Amino acid sequence: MRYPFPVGKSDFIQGDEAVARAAILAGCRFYAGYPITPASEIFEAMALYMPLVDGVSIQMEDEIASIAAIIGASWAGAKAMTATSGPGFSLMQENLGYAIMTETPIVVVNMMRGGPSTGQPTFPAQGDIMQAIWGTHGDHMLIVLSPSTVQEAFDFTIRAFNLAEKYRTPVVLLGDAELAHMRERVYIPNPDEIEITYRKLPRNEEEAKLPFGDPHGDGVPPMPIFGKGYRTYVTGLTHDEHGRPRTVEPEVHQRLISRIFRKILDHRDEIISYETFELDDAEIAIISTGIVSRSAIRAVKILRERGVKAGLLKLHTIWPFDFEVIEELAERVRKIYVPEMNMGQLYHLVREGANGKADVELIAKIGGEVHTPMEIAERVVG
Amino acid sequence: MIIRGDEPEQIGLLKKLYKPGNYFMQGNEALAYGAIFAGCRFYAGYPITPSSEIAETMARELPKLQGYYLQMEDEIGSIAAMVGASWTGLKVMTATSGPGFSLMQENLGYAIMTETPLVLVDVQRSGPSTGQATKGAQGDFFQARWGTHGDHPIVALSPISGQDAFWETIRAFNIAEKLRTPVVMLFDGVLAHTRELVRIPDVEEVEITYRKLPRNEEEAKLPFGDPHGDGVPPMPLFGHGYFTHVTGSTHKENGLRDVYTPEVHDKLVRRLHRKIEQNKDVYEKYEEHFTDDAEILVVSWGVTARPALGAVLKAREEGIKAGLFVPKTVHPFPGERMRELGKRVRAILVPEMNLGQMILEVQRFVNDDVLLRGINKIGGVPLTVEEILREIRGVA
Amino acid sequence: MAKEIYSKYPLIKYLRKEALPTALCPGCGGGTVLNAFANAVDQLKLDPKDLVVVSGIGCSAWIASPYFLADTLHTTHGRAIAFATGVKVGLPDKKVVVISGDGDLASIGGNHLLHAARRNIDITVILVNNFIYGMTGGQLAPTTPFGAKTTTSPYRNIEHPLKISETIASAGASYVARWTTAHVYQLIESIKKALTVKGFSLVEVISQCPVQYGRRNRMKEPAEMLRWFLKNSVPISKARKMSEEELEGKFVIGEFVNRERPEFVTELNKLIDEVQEHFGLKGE
Amino acid sequence: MMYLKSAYEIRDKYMRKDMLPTIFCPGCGIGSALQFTLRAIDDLGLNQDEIVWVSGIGCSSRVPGFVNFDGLHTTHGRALAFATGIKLTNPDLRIIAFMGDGDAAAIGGNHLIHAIRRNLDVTVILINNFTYGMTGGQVAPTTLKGLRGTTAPYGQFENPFDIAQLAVSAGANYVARWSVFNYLQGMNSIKKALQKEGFTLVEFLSPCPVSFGRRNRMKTSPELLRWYQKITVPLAKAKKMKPEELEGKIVIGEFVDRDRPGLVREYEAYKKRAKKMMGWEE
Amino acid sequence: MRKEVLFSGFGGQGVILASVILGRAAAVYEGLYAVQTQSYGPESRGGASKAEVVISDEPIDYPKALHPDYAAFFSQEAYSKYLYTVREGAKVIVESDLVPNRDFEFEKKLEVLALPLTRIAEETTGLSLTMNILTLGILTTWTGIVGREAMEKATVDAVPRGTEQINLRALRKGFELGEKARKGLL
Repeated sequence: MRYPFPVGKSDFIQGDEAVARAAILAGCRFYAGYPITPASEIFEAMALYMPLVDGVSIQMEDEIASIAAIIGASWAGAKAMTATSGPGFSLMQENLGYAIMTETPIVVVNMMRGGPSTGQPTFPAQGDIMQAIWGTHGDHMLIVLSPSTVQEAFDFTIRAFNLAEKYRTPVVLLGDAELAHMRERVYIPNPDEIEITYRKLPRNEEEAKLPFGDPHGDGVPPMPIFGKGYRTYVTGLTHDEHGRPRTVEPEVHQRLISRIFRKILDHRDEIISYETFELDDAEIAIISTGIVSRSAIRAVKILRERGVKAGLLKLHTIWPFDFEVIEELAERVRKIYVPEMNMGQLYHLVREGANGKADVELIAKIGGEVHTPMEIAERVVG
Repeated sequence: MIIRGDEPEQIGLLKKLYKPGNYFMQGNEALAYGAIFAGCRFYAGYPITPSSEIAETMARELPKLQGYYLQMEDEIGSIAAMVGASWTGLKVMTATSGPGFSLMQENLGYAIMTETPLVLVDVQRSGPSTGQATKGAQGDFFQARWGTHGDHPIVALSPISGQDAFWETIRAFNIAEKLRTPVVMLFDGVLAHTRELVRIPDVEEVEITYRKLPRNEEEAKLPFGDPHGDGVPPMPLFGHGYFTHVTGSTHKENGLRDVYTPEVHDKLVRRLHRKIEQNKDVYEKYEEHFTDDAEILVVSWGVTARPALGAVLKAREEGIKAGLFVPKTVHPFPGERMRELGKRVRAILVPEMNLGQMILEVQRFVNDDVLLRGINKIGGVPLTVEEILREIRGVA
Repeated sequence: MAKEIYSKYPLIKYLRKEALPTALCPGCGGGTVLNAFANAVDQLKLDPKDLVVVSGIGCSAWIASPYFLADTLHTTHGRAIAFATGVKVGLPDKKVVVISGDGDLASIGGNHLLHAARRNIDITVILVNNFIYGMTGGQLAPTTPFGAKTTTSPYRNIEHPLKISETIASAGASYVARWTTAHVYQLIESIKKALTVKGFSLVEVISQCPVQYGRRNRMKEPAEMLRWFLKNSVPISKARKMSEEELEGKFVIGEFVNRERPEFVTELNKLIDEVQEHFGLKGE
Repeated sequence: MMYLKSAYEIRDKYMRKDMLPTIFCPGCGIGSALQFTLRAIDDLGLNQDEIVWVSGIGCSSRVPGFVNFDGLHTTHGRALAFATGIKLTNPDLRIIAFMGDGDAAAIGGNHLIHAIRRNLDVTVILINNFTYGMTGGQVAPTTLKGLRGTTAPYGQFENPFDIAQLAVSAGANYVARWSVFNYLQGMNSIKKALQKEGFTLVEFLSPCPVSFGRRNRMKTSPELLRWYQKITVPLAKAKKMKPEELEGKIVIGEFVDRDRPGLVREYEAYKKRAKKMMGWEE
Repeated sequence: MRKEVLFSGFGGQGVILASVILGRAAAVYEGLYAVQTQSYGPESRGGASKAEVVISDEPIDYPKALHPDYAAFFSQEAYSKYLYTVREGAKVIVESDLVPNRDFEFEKKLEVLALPLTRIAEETTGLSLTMNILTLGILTTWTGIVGREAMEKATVDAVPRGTEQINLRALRKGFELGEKARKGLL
């Protein structure tokens, strides 16, 4: 296999470019998109690479069509991705729900910018954290990852594909405008250095007949992709194990939705990941995700220099949320600070997790600039 | 001609068309009549189960009242047309269900950013995706709060009966007008199609509000300022020669785009939040039953609040000190009151027709010494009194 | 020196001074469109107080918003016409104008464009077609000529451009015309007609984007692009006699339709009248 | 005259037994259009396992659930966008999009014209019944002036779309329109459409007595069919008529039949060109 | 070792390209950590243009420059706007022809190298456009932030095909000047 970029060595590239290269290495062979700042560079890289690796890159008439096309491609057997920013992400919400309901592996990248509405197109923000979790209608479950460096943008993209394929679910990758456009050193591995997952396929006719069943007891049914003679029927309506619409029986709905929750929540240990920094003996905890984590690490260093026992919990997976880890942490620290580039979103989840056991304070910043380390450190020392 | 809804001619028409009295009607119809009484004279929508009867009622009634009913090409077009009409001075509404609500999210954010009064009804059905199209649910609780991108505040109400829908819709319009903001009505498929006795009041009983208009050229020049300190700028309507510029991009107080100055964004978005936070008295509303001495508190909303009340009453008969707290304005969540109540009780039960959404709000305001448990049911059939009672007994 | 000419520009009175200078790149055709629009308004002696200008997202959406001094509604991507529909219903006596780009109105917003034409609502749309998404950095648009290069079709465009004027004419608009920025006088005349006609009117303006389109397609200079327009423009009368192959890569210019059809808001108000009449509510 | 297999034979061969009966109301025209499509497939001897049926939301969109093929029942209006992904990923699959007028031309109007513009290789069977049947009879963008729906209780005041004409001017390779009454022509058109590259569309005027007819003084299917006969004009005849005479009429026939290269072929050439430009291939 | 570098000027001077090359030299050819960011404000459409590079031998936490250790100013506007953000003692390169009004009082706290960079570039390569590369050369040897070889490789990677030699000429001229500056000969 020949790659349209150097592999097995480091390169100095933008976050957007890293996402695109990772997707190619993860096996993504279908990209559909629509131009939007600051995610357009992902699309442009995909447009350049895809035809060379016999993949498809197509520009659709809008974001709704883009996510629709990648869901179709996924059912035809391709690993598929789209990338956008807030306004486009809002438009994709209906079909994101469709992907959840039909258990279609896809990766949706949202490079967050200042909002609401058109807001500040070129500036970073973290205003879509809750939207990524709650944006579509109805009870639903999905996976949300959040990188903070260009290397993580690369690594998490590969992870996003693996999780999507393994659990037959959409995965949202939440970056931001700063990360999207920032260049950093990234190690682009050789394909044999990466572990790549592909969705379970039915092993026999029997399994193929239950595209929404649970033959292996892990909540994840094998996916009988189109064109294999399985004659699979896929619908966003409530359906039984065979895929037949069953919209009036409460038990069928209960069974389906519970399994969709279970297949992710039962595998929390594998899905949830985070990193800690100086947290073991910390009295003050900072919890953050994405680009702000970098300021937070520096803030911890500054605080430690000043004799404040501070530590950082940096979340890689935002959803499902690790309420337990937060609660444990809340039991042993004096106070938790949550710096984020919005008016308080992760903060709500942290408060739910802390369960009243520690005081939680929000350090909100909006307007398009990442918190400086000092801004965080000063709030902590008061 | 822009109709506010309180003109003598309009009052006359309402009197002539809708005699006060008790009617047997669907929740959807009651809600539509509420909108009509509130002065809504522009409706743009797209058919979707289980909200279509709202559109049908509006299509039938609005022309009689000199109002406009539009069926747009999709839900995105519907909310867009509403925003346009609101800037001409009309009171506007649309109704949809989950899939349409998902499509409207981008323009809902636009309405928040441009401070456009409108009422958006989401008749919740069982999802995700197309789900059970005809069945009710409460699965869009957090979507209403967080569905659009970017930092935004939102006001959302949730009525508990057809009669309540009539009055709450009027309240929704009043809040939207008073705070120059979109208001979401979280209705549901069960109540939408339930026929009940609904009293249509005399027009005089209904109090309605209209947005602040600029009192002079000066005020009109700052359509996104805060001349009165309440966070709510007067709204210079189109067609009055003010040359107003409205944009969803980050803008200065005069409306002109400035997407590069962090302070401009900070000032605007913080005011949008402050406008909601500091005007709690305009929208905050909840119901309480037996909370004075309750040891077990049931917290519920929307359609589930009714079996919840039934269960609490039954529990009381059995000697269990149960109480009920029903937020009627569900966003912003009445956290202060929740905190107070949370301190007094031993256990809190949160029944809802989803896999646990409002319970997360409750959790933020209660300490860990309170037993907190959700009673969750999905599949389209409402929780029963017995199901909730069983849980109350379980913690009694 | 340049400043003096600027201040003497007589149409400056139509512009929102505090918003100037515009964000348009040097050589952009947007300025020509703004100028043509201001000229049309001036020649028709329209009071800007009777105008509401609506736009979506993109460079061309900025042409009149916020630079034209009227009520201006700058909306979300693709939805300008739907917003304008609400405005027109609320203010039937005002002229409602949408000025926006090809990506905005014909790609993401294509459906609203079609349906507004079908309804024949009295809105004037000036669609600036520069074959590209300029603001986001030069991606493929549904109007990009077959074979052209963009950042998302780096090896050439394999899709066929949407014939906007033709499609909208068949969707039911009252007035449709297409010109290029090299046909300023005709353009002004068409905008005047569009503003006057009762019903949906579309003026499509082929416009140059030297920075994002020209540069990638061997036309760095605005003048080169204008020459390209002039060389390849075919009047509609002549085009009718030409075959599809002969018309490949040409710009058909002229008026596509100019007809009377029932108009949406008029019909809506007529319906309200009839209903009120029917229920005996007239004169209440 | 071709030999027509019995309906039972077609049913048994192509329908999912466990999904029957269908949800369609008595007198509904969707069944007829479905039968024409299945017969066309049968006549052409197409491989059942190489066809994917795609649909959006609405009565007609439930069809892929009843036929025994791979099927993707998607969100409202978006079927053709989903189809784009399937077709480009696996060009060996033939795509049939079964759509209603509200789905295809109201909420999905944009995807329709853009799929046509790209010349996506897909055959659209479009059921035009002038109404939203599933949600209870609201007016659609195809509803003729003056006709009633629950959201136009006083008669539609908007102008309708002519979908076939729109498809022609957007650039489709094959476009035909019939009423379900014209079964031979309809079937032949589907057969033609299925054999062509690029975007093909066959529109059927289809009776909906329950949601549409009932509100327009045509309670039964035969009444609707008679009405279709009255308002339809064959293309050859229409060409000789004046615009005024055609007011309120619907033209039926084959509107276009041309052979522009389809999206799949274009994309294959594109990949080759890319590799050549980057020096990967000669 | 954490070093922050700021490049600023107006559109068309190759400010961003210079920052990308420096970052690339450090990250790819010196094995250091590097982050390059640029402003996407209205500046990018004609006004002042700014790009930053942070270089370190350990993973870089905060990715933006707070108080640049090294800076290059190619226009008056950029100089006036960003000069005061640099750290005391910072090494600063100024395009003297394009920055006529300087704050000599403030410059006392800095090490300033003011040269007619555009003119020198033109004299060296015949192309004023190579000014940014020339500056990179100066920065390399004056500050020692990256090695010559790394800088040459990164330059060849980043400039348009066919212009490698011209740009290398500019870069080497810069090396020369930077060397002189280091020895206090300029």
